[in-house]
Amino acid sequence: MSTDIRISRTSNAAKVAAVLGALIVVILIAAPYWAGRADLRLMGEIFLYLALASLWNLLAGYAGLVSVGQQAYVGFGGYMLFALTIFSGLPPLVAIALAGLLGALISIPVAALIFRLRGAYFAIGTWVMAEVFRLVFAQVSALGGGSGTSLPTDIVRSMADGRSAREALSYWLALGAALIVVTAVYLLLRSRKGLALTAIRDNELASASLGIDIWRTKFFVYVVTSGLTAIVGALIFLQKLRISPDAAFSVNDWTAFVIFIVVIGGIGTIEGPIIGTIVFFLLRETLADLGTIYLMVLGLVAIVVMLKAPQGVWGFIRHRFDLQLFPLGYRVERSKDS
Amino acid sequence: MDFVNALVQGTLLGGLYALFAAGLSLIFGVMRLVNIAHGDLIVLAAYLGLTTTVALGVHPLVALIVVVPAMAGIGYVLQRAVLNHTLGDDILPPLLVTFGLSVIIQNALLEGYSADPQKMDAGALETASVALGPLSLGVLPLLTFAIAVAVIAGLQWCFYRTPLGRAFRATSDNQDIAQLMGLNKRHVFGLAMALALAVTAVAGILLGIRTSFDPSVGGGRLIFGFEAVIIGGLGNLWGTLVGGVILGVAQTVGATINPGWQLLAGHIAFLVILAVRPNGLFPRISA
Amino acid sequence: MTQILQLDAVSKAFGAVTVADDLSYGLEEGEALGVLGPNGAGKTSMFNLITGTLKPDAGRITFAGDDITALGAARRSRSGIARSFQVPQPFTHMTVFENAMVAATQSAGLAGREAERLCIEVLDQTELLDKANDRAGGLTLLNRKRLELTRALCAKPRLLLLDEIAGGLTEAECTALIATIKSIHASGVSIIWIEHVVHALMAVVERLIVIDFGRKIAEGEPKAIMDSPEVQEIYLGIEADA
Amino acid sequence: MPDPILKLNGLDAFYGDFQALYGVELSVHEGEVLAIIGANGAGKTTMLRSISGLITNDAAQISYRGQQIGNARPDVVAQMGLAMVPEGRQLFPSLSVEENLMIGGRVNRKGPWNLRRVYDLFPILEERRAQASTSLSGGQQQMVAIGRALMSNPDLIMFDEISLGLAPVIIRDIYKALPGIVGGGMSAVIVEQDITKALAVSSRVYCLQEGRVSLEGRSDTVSRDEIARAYFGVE
Repeated sequence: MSTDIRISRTSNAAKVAAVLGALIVVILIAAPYWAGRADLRLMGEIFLYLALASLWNLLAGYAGLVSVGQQAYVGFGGYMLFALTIFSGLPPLVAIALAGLLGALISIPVAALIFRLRGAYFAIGTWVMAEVFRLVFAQVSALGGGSGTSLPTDIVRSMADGRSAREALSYWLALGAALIVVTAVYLLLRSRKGLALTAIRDNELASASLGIDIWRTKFFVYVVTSGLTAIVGALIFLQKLRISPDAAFSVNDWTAFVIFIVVIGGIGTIEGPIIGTIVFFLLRETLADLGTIYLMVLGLVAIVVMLKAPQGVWGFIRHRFDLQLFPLGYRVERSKDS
Repeated sequence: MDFVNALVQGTLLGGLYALFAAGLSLIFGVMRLVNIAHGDLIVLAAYLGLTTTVALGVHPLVALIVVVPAMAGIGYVLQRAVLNHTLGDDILPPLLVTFGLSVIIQNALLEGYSADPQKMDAGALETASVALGPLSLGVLPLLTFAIAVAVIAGLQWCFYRTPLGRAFRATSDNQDIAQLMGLNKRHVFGLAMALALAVTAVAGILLGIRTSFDPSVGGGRLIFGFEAVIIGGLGNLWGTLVGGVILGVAQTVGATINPGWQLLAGHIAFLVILAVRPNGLFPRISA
Repeated sequence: MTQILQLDAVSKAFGAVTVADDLSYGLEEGEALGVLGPNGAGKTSMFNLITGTLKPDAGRITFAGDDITALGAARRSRSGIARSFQVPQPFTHMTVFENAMVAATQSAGLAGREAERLCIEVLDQTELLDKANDRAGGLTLLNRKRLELTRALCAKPRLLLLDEIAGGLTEAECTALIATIKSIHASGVSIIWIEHVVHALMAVVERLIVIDFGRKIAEGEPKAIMDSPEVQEIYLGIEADA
Repeated sequence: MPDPILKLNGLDAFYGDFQALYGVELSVHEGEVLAIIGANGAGKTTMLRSISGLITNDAAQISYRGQQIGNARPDVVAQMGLAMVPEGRQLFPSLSVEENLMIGGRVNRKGPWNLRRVYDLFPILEERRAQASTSLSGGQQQMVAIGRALMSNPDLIMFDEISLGLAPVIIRDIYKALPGIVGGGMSAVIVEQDITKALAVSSRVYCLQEGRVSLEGRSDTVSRDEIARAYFGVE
């Protein structure tokens, strides 16, 4: 009797989206050949924010770990890039990968400590950890102490010949990071572990009774997210070429804005961070001249969205049109003759 | 001798941290709300104090007469108009909304007062000191500590000896049933936030007399307050004072060893206590 | 026969309220045991102690020869203990099928087609196949209870704990449920069943225990237990002197 | 018959996103004791939570003394004279026994009940007045819960699963005290699993089954068979 039943994990909308998405990716890969230098830089920044937002969304929106201290790993990754290239003479690309690995490693003892805190206290605990990271790096005089340091020019030159080639490489790395992160989050959520995460989000009591180790699952997500965040951090400071404790561990730049992006776009969806990043940069590019007013508007928009439409822009669209571009669920389909 | 001095100065500094923490502890105790904008509200109170002293030409401590009710009013309105809508099982809305508030307050202060550091002028009070054996104790730190003890004693009395405190505890225990007793929880929460921000006003003025401040220093004050709360144990007001003192002492001792280690030493003290006593030293409620 | 579950002097109290008081009993592999007792007697707490949701203050719990007292709920689930909750605990934002998949993948440890096939089979058995794509949050109470049973079965348990699964069902629904539980039992799964609907219980179980204030006050063959005056007074509220 | 003091007019209530009550019609008259029975999940608690304002409904679906209260806040409903003894007692653990009672008296309505009278009704509570409410036995906690509700001098008191988790002898004592509580014009709604007890103290009974009223009648005339049919849906 089960022969006429099949399980589908995709939809027509998702197939269309996949084709369109692939097309857009191809166009974006070609950007260094059609976009100006300033646009390329901006797009690189957009992709890195998209990666940060997708990671924070995985952490908070799926694993329920609302961290306000992810700047710890952004800054850590950035400093590792500088330290490994300057002191160990590693090529930047190797240093970036290693920064991710070290970020994941250091997040293990951090998690062991702050997982003792619950809910909102966990959130502030993560902030304390980020402060500890900042103060520690400010003590390292070889990296410029409190005032920071620049990436030596010979290291920058070693990446590629010529400025435009370097900028193209830096752009592709940012694009690659965003693609890898979004794909990784998507595949993770479709996997067995993703099912566990979604279940935990719905009901911890039932999850534990159905064999899900809640602590371990969250721990796993925290470590993976931290490692990937460190890679993104390394890429951010590869773009900036200069690092200082205050810039590297800025709560506003690497966490507040990222949270606003995710919430405005729609937390707990893969599409949300993408939409949120677009909205964020549209706002920024149109209102940036207003300075502090722009930031107040951003804060206000985030508050209003949270209070009036907590599912964000994508949540609204999905609800209205029953649309999912990254299908995660299962549909049971029965053939007509059953 | 340096060490004893650091111990005493740290203890007195702990009074200020306890004042940062008391409001945080109070609102967490009553409504399980963690207010990310708490530090920025302390800074806001300092600026209100500054404007009051300048406009009326009064001593900063006299400005309390204006700033305390003003902050209490802001607290009540903020709670009723915004924060009450964020309360529920999901921790994200209060966190995000107070994060948004934090960004708004910081930038509004930047807009209004610029990024230049400011300080309140408390005249002779700032430099006055009394000698205690070989130690010289500043009158201002002593006064701060005394005020912290008085504020916490007052909050403790309010919480355990008055009908308002009974309403706070009942609503904290079980919101549904408290409402069946005729308590309007939105109003009760509004009062709790008003009381918390009244304490914040005191903390802000004392901060503004002690050191210079600018719109960006709120985050640090939130973290000190938070650490004092966790060290002392959630929901325990006297524990919060102990937490503040431990934090203050760790910082001043750290600074004695190496000036760059002041803040780091405080954070490390916090992390060590989190590692060995995750519920704090004197826990009263579980988070 | 081999012992599948053994409770040795298990105790648990919350302040002044004792939910398990020196509780001991065993269950043979393949046996079906019924549990009776008034509301608030500690029956659900006993399940929480067996599944690891609660940690006992004292005593020992052995499952399939292993001491599981210190294990968490997840490990116990994977080792073959499944339960249905008295107050259904669906994953409300997931579909019925996805709810089942959680059990099949996380507890039974199946993957891919194998997991999907098991879920379809069980959903067919529990009459939820038509609702497979519905969000669990929108189900009626009856279907929520069916979902509880579905998830427990998708975990491929050796020991199945049923908590008031028949409460609130109509006679016809109850009859169908009894048939389902009988067939689960016939397939070799050991069962402990807490139930107020006594006739449903009597149709399936081979042995009864009665619990009150966390204590085991009677144990034995179902008919004999139901006829004892002590049980009648405590459980049915019929006063001995009335 | 005079107008009922409380009336449910086709109450549809939701428990989360699932509908627990379907068009329930029910009325309570001045001074009467009404019993509501039904299996687990039949919707009894949802009904009491709706009446007390903890679940918000359409305004017109619940009326109290002619006023529409379906969407009124719980504290407003309490001020109007409706009190509830919740399932599982639900005392305030951070308050002492006496403070629990005093918070019940916050609804400052005129009437015979005060601390003195509650202590006269349950003398053991006066001995334990300064203790934490969590240190009491289940039966004593139930006394505090009842006393706490009485302190507001309600016109209508609702008991949710009054005998849940209590020893038979304690349940007997509490039911013995009931006439002294609900006499003097106070109306009462009693939700109870123990059908015998419910019928013995009430004048009328409603049975709920899957969110609908399956039986309504006088407690002294309904037959066991009728109840069994209404309770389990036996055909």
